[in-house]
Amino acid sequence: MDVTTLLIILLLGAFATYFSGDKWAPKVALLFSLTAFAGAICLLSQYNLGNEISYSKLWIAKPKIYFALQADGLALAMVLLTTALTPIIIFSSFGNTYKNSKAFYALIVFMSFAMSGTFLASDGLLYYIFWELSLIPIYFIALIWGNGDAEERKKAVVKFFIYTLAGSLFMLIAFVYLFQKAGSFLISDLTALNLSSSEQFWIFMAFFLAYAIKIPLIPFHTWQAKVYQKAPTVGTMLLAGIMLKMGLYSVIRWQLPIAPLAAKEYMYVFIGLGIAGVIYGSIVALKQKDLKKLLAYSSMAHVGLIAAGAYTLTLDGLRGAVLQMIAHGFVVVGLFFVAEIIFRRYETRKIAEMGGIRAQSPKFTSMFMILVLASVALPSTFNFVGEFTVLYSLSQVNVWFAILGGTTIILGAYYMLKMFQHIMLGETNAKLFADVTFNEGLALVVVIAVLFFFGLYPKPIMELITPSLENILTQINRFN
Amino acid sequence: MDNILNQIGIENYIFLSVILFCIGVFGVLYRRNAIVVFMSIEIMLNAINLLFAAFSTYHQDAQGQIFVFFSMAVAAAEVAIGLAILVSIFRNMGTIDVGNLKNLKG
Amino acid sequence: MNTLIAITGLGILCLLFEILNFRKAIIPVTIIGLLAVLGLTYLGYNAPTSYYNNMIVVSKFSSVFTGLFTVLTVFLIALSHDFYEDHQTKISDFIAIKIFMLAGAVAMVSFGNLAMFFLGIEVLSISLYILAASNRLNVKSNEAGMKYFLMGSFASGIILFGICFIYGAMGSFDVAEITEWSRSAELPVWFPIGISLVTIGMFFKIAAVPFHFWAPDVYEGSPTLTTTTMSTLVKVVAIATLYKLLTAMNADLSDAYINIIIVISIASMTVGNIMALKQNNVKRMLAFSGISHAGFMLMTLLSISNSASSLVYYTTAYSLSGIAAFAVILYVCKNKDNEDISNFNGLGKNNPLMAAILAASLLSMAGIPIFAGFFAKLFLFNQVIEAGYLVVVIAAVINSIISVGYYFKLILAMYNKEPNEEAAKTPFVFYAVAVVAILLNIALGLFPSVVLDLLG
Amino acid sequence: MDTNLVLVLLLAPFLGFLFNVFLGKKAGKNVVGIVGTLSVAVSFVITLYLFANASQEPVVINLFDWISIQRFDISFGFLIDQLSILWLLFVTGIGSLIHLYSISYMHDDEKMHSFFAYLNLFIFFMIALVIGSNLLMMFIGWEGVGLCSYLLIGFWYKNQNFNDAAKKAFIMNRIGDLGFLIGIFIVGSLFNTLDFTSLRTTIESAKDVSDLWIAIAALALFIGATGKSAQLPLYTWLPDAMAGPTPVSALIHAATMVTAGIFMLTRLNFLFDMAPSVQNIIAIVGACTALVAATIALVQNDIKKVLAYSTVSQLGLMFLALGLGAYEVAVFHVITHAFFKACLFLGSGSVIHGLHGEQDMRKMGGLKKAMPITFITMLIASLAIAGIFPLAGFWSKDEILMTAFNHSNNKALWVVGSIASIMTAFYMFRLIYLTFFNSFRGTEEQKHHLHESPSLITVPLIILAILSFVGGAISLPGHSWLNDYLAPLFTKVAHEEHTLGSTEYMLMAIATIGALIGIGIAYKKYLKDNTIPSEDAEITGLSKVLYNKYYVDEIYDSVFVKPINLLSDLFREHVEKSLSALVFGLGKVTNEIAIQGKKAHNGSVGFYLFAFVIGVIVILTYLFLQQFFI
Repeated sequence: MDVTTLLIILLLGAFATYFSGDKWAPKVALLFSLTAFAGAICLLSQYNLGNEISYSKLWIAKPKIYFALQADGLALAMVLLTTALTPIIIFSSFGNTYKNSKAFYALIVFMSFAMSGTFLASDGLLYYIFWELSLIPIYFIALIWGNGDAEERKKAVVKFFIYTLAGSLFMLIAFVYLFQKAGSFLISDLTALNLSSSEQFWIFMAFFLAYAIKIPLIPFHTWQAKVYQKAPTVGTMLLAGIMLKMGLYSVIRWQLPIAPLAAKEYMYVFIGLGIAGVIYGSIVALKQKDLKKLLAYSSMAHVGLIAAGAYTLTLDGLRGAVLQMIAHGFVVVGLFFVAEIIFRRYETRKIAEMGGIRAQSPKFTSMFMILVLASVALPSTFNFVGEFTVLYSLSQVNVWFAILGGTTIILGAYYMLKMFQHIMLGETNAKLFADVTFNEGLALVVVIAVLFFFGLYPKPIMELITPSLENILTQINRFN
Repeated sequence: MDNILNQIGIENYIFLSVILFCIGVFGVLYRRNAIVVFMSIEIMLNAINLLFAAFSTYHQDAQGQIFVFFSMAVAAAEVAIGLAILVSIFRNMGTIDVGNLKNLKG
Repeated sequence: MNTLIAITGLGILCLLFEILNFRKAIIPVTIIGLLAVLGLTYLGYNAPTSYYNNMIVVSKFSSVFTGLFTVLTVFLIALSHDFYEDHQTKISDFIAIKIFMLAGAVAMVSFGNLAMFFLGIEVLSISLYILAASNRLNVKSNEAGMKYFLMGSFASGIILFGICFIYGAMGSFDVAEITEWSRSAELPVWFPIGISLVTIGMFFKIAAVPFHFWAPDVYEGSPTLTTTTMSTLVKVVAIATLYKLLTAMNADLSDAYINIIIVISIASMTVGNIMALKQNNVKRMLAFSGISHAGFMLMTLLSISNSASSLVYYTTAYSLSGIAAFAVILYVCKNKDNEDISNFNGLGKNNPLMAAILAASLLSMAGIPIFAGFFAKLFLFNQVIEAGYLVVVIAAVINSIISVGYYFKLILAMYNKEPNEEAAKTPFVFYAVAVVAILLNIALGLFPSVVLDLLG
Repeated sequence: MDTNLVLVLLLAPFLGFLFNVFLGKKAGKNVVGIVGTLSVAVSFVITLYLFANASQEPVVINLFDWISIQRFDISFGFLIDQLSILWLLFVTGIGSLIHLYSISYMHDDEKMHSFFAYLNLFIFFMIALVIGSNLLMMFIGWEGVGLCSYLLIGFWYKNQNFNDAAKKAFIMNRIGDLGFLIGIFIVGSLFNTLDFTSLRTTIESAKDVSDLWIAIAALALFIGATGKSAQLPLYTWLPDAMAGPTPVSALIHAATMVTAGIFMLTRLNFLFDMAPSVQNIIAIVGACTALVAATIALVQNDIKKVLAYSTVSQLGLMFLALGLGAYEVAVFHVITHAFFKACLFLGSGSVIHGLHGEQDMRKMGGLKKAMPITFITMLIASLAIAGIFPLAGFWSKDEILMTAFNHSNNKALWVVGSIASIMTAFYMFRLIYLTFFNSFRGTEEQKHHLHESPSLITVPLIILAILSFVGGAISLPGHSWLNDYLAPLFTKVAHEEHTLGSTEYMLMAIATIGALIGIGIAYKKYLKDNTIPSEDAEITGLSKVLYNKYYVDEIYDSVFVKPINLLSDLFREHVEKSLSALVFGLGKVTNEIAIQGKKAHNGSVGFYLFAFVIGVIVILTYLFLQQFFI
C-alpha cells in the first residue's frame, strides 16, 4: 500500500458521498474520512517499518511532469492532521442540517482529498494543482452554505478566491521558471538547482506572495476575518484547521529549500513580519465583537508566530513550527466548534449577546475553558510544546524576537480570558443554554484528549518529523 | 509588353492602385449609405485586381490574372450576400444608413 | 484532399435530402458523415501529401486541425436540431452552410497556395455572414450580419491586397516557393508589407485588439448557435491559419514583428478581460473573453518554431469548454429574448448538472487546474518563458486574475441567487453535447499527452 | 527512594481533583470534603516519610524525554532534595489544614465540589512546581498554580468584579511568566541544559560564559518571580485576589503559591550568586516592596486587604534576604510566615464567617468575647508577625534584619526593613484592636448571630497558632537546624552563623522595641482614643494616597490597559478597513476602466473601421521605421 491509496479513498469518498443522497451523505462522508484516517495510520506504520510508500510515475512526457507523491515524516504528519481533523469536522457538523447536504459533504471530503494531495505531492506542478483544487470546494462551501447577507458573503468569498488565486499564479510562474532551469518539476531537482541570489530572491518573492496570502501574514490577511465569519463553521474549521497549514507547510517544504539564500538574507524581515502579525492580530482580536472574527484574528496571531519560527531556518524553529501547526489545527477546530455550539443554542455570534452560560452548562464550560487554556499555551497542553520551541528558536536568532513574539502569551491570555469571561461568566443568562449533547461532547473530548496527550508526550511526533526536517535543513544550508 | 512596363515602371502601377485602394477606404470610412460603402469596397477590390494584373505582366506569369477571376467571383458572391442582408435591414428598419446600426454597443 | 471533397459532398447531400424530403435524416446522416470524414482525416494524418500541384497540402498540422474542426462541427450540428426547431424548413440550408463553412475552414488550414487560402477564407466568411444575419426578422441579427459583412469584406480586401503584394514580390502564389525565396534572396520591400497586411487581416478574423470591435456586437446580435460557431470554430480556424501562414511565409519573424505581436497580444488580453467585467449580456461577455483568449493564443507566435502542439492544445481546450458553455447558454436562453446574466440566477438549484457544467467550463477558461484550460495556459507559459518573454507571461497572469472576476460573476449568479422561474425541461441533445464536451475537456486535462503528442 | 512513592505523592491530589470533578456533585458535600482533604493528607504523610529518611544526595527521577531542543532534551522528571521536601512539608501540611478548614467554611456553597476540585488541583500543581527536576517542569507547576489561582479568585463567577480580579491575576502572572520563559531560553542557550542538578555543575565549571548574559538571565527569572510573588511592580494583583474565598487567600495567596518566587530563586541560588548586580536589584526591590506595601496596609479597612498587603510586604522582606544572598534566612521566613499568615487569614475567615461575609473592620469590634479561640489564635499570629520575642516571626525577621545590617556599610536596607516591620506591628494590631476590642459596631441582627466558629475551623487555627509560636525553633541563631539542613543546596558556604555578639543583641533589642512602639501607637490610637477609621470620602491628604494604594492601579490602567484597547479600536476601525480598501481598490479601478471602455464600443461601424485603419497604418509605419531607420 502506498500513499495513492489514501488519495483514492478520499476521492472515492467524495463521489460516494455525493451519490449516496442527502439522507446518508453525512454518514458516508464520516465513514470514508475515518477510513482515510485508518489508511493514514497504516501508512505511518509502513513508514516506520521503513517500507517504501512513495509513488512516482511519469505523467506528461513533454513538458516533463511526474505524478509523484512522496511521504516523508513531515508530509505524513500533515496528512495525519488532515485525515484526523476531517472526521472530527464532519462529525461536529451532525448537529446541523444543511440543504443539499450530499453536495456539502462531498465537497468537504473532496477538499480533504485535495489538501492531502498538497501535502504529499513532490512534483511542483502536481503540488500546484492540488493547491488550487483545494480552493474550489471551500469557495463553494463558503458561498452556498455560508451565513449572513448573500451580497456581503459574495463579496468576501470572491475577494478571498481572487486574492489567493492571484498569489498562487505568481507561484506558478516561479515554478515554470524553475522548470526551465531544472528540466522537471520534481522537488528533488528543484532543490538541487544552483540559482543566483537574485533569481532566488524573485522566486522566493513569488512563493512568498502565494503563501503570505494563504497563511495569512499581515498585510495580506484582509480576506481572512470576513471569510471566517461568513463561511459555515465547518468551512471555517477546514480553513483555519488545515488549509492555512498548507501555506506554512509549503514554506517549509518548498520555499525555504528552493530559495534559501533569499530566506537567509531577508530572515529578519520575514521573522519580523510574522511577529508583527502576532502582535497586530492579538491587539485586533482584543476588541472584536464577533466570536468567529475574534478567533480568526487569534489564529492569525498564532500562525504569525509559526511562520516566524519557520523563517528562523533552525531545526528548533522548523520543528516548533510543525508542532505548533498541528496543535493549532486541533485547538482552533475545537474553538470554532465551541462557537458553533453556542450558535446552535443562541443563534448569535455577537459576544455582547452571550454571557452567564457557565451556571447552566458545567460540562461545556470546562471543555471551553480547557480549549481556551490550550490556545493560550498553558504548559502540559500541546500548544505549549510548539510555542515553547518556536519562541526558543526565536530567542536563538535574537532575544528581542522572543520577547516580542512572547507577548502572545500575555496578549493571548488577555483577549481569550476576556472573551471567556464575557461569554461564559456573569449572572446566569435568561436564555436557556442546554449543556453539550453526547455528539458535541465526544468531538470536543477527542480534540482535548489529543491536545493533552501530545502536550505531555510529544515525542512520537517529534521523532516522526525530525529526520525530514533535518533533510530540509541540509537542503537549506547547501549553499554554505 | 515589357516596353510598356519599361516606359511606365511597376512602381507607378503600385502607386495608382494604392491610391485607388485608399480612395476606396476613405469611401468606406466617410460614406453612411450602405450602397455607397459597398461600391467603395468594390473600388478597393478592383484596385487590387489592377495590381494583380500589373504584377502578372511584370512577372510574365499568368497566375496573377487567374487570381483576378477568383477575386472577382468572390467579390460578386460577397456583394450578393451583402445586398441580401441590406434588403432585410431595409425591410426591418426602413433605412440603409449604416450610421443607424447602433442597437448593439457597449 | 479527400476530406475536403467529402465535406463538400456532404454539404450537397444535405441540400439533396431536403429536396427528397428526408428532412428527419439530415442531421443524423451529416453527423455520421462527419465522423467518416474524421476517419479520412486520420488517414491523411498518417500519410501527408500534397495535391494539384500544391494547391492543397495535407500535413500533420492541417489534419490535426481538420480533425478538431470536424469534431466542433459535429457538436454544432448536433445542437442545430433543437435550436432551429421553429423553422425546420430551412434546417437543411443551415446545416449545409455549416458544412460548407467547414470546407472553407479545412481549405484554410491545408492550403498550399495563396489562392486556396483566399478562397477558403472567403467561403468561411460568406457562410458566416449568412449565419449571422440568418434570423431575418430580428433587427439585431440583421445589424450583426451587416456589421460583420462590412468589416469582414473590408478585411478580405486588406488580405487580398496583402496577397497581391506577396505575389508582386515573389511572382508566385505557391507557399512552398514563397517560403524558399523568403529565406534565400533579399526581398523587395513589398513582401513584408504583404505579410503584414495578410496578418492584419487574420488579426481581424481572430478579433485581436484593435481589430476586435466587430466581435462583441456580432456575437451579441447573431443567433446564439452562430455565436457558438464564431467563438469556437472560427476563432480556432483563424488562429490556426495565421500560425500556418506565418510559419510558411517567414519562419523566423523579425524583431519588429515580434514586438507587434507582443503588443497586440497583451492589448487583446487586457482589453478583452477588462471590458468583459462589466457586461450583462453573456454572449457579449464571452465575446470579450474570446478576445482575451485570442491574445493568449497569439502568444504561441512568439515561439513559432516549436509551439504548434501547445497551440493545438490551447485551441482544443478553449473550443471544447466554449462548446460546453454555449450548450448551457443555449438551454438557458431558449425562448428568451435576451441573454442577460439574470437568466442564469439560481440555475444551481433548477438544474444542478447544467450549472455544474457551465461552472466547469468557465473554470476551464479561467485556467483552474485539472481542467484542460489550466494545462493549456501552463504549456503556453512554459513555451513563452522558454522563448524568454517573461513580461508577456506576467501580463497574461495578471489578466487571468482579472478574468476570474467575470467568469465568477456567472457562477455566483447560478449559485448565489434565487431562481426567478421554474426550470424548463432540457432537450436531451443539449445535455449530451454539454456533458461530452466537458468530459472531453477534463479528460484532456488528465491526459494532456494525447493531444500534445499529435504534433510531437 | 522509589518512583512510585513520588508519583503517589504527586497524583494523590490529582485523583482527588478528578473525583471531585466527575463524581463530586453526586457524592455529596461531606464526601467531597473528606476525599479532598484526604488526598492532600496522603501526600503530606508521604512527605513526612520522605523527610524522615531523606538522603543527603538529591534524588532525580526522570520519567521520559518531554521536549527535545536541538542542543538538549528536556526530561519529564522530578527532583527530590532538601529544598523540595521542605517546601512539600508546609505545602501539603498547611494544605491539608486548610482543606479541613474549608469543609466547614464552604459548606453552604452549592459549588463546594468544584471548590475542592480546584484546591486539589492547586496542590497537585504546587507539588509539581516544587519537585520539578528542571526549569520547564517547574514552569508547568508555575503556570498551573497560576491557573488554579485564576479559577479560585473567580470562584464566585457571577460577580464580574471577581472575574476581573481573577483575569488581572492571571495576566499579571503571565507578564512574569514571559520573563521566566526568556530566562529559561537564555539559560538553555548558555548552558545547554535546564536540569537543576546538571545546571549547577555546568555553571560551577563554566568559565567562558559572559556575565552579562548570566545577569540578564537572572534578571528575567527574577521578573518571573516578581509576578508570582507579587513584588514591585507586579504586586497589584494580590490585594485584588482577595476576591476569592478566604481559605484560598490563606493557602494560595499567603502560604504557598506566592512563595514560589522565593523557591525558584533559592533553587537557582548558584545562578544568582553569579550575578551580584541582579542580587542588588532584588534586594532593593524587596525592600521597596516591603515598605510600599506596609504603608498601604496602614490605612486599609478591609480586613483581608490589610492581610494581603502585609503578605506583599513580608514577601518583600524575604526577597530582601534573597538579594543579600541569605537564602536560608528567606526560606526560614517563608516557613514562619506560612504559619502565622495562614493562621491570620483563617482567623479573619472565621471572623467573616461569623459576620456573614462582613469584611470591613469599621463594622466589627468587640469580637473577643464572641469568638475567643479566633481571637487568641489571631493575637498569637499577630504577635508573631510583629516580631515579638520569642515567637516564630521574631527569629526569622530578626535574621533578615541582621543580614541586612551586616551585609554592607550601607545600612539603608536595614533601615527600610526595620521601618517596614515597625509598620507591620502597627497595622497588625490596628487590625486586632479594631476587630476584637471595644464594642461591636455591626448591625443588630449580626450581633445577634455572633458565635464562635465550629471546631473544623478552630482546630486548624489552633494548630497554626501553636506552629507560629514555636516555629522559630527550627533556626535559632547560633545553632540553626535549618541552615544545616539546607546547607548542601548552596554553593557558597552557608551564610556565616551569627555569633551572638553585642551587635546582634542590640539589633534584636531594636527590633523588639520597634515592634513594641508600633503596637503602642496602635494601642494609643485605636484602644485608648478608640478612633474609628473615617469613611472613605472623608479620607484626605497622605492617608488618601495610601488608602488609594498610591493610585498604582489607576496608573497601570491608563498607561497600559487603556492604550492597548485604544490601539485595538484604531486597528479594528481604520487600519483593517484601509488595508482591505487597498485590495478592493484594485478591483474598483479596473471596473472603472471597464465602464469607460464601454463608451469606446459605441456600435458605429464607421468608428470601428476607423480604428481598424488606424491600426493598419500604425503597424505599417512601425514596420517601415524598423525596416529603414534601424
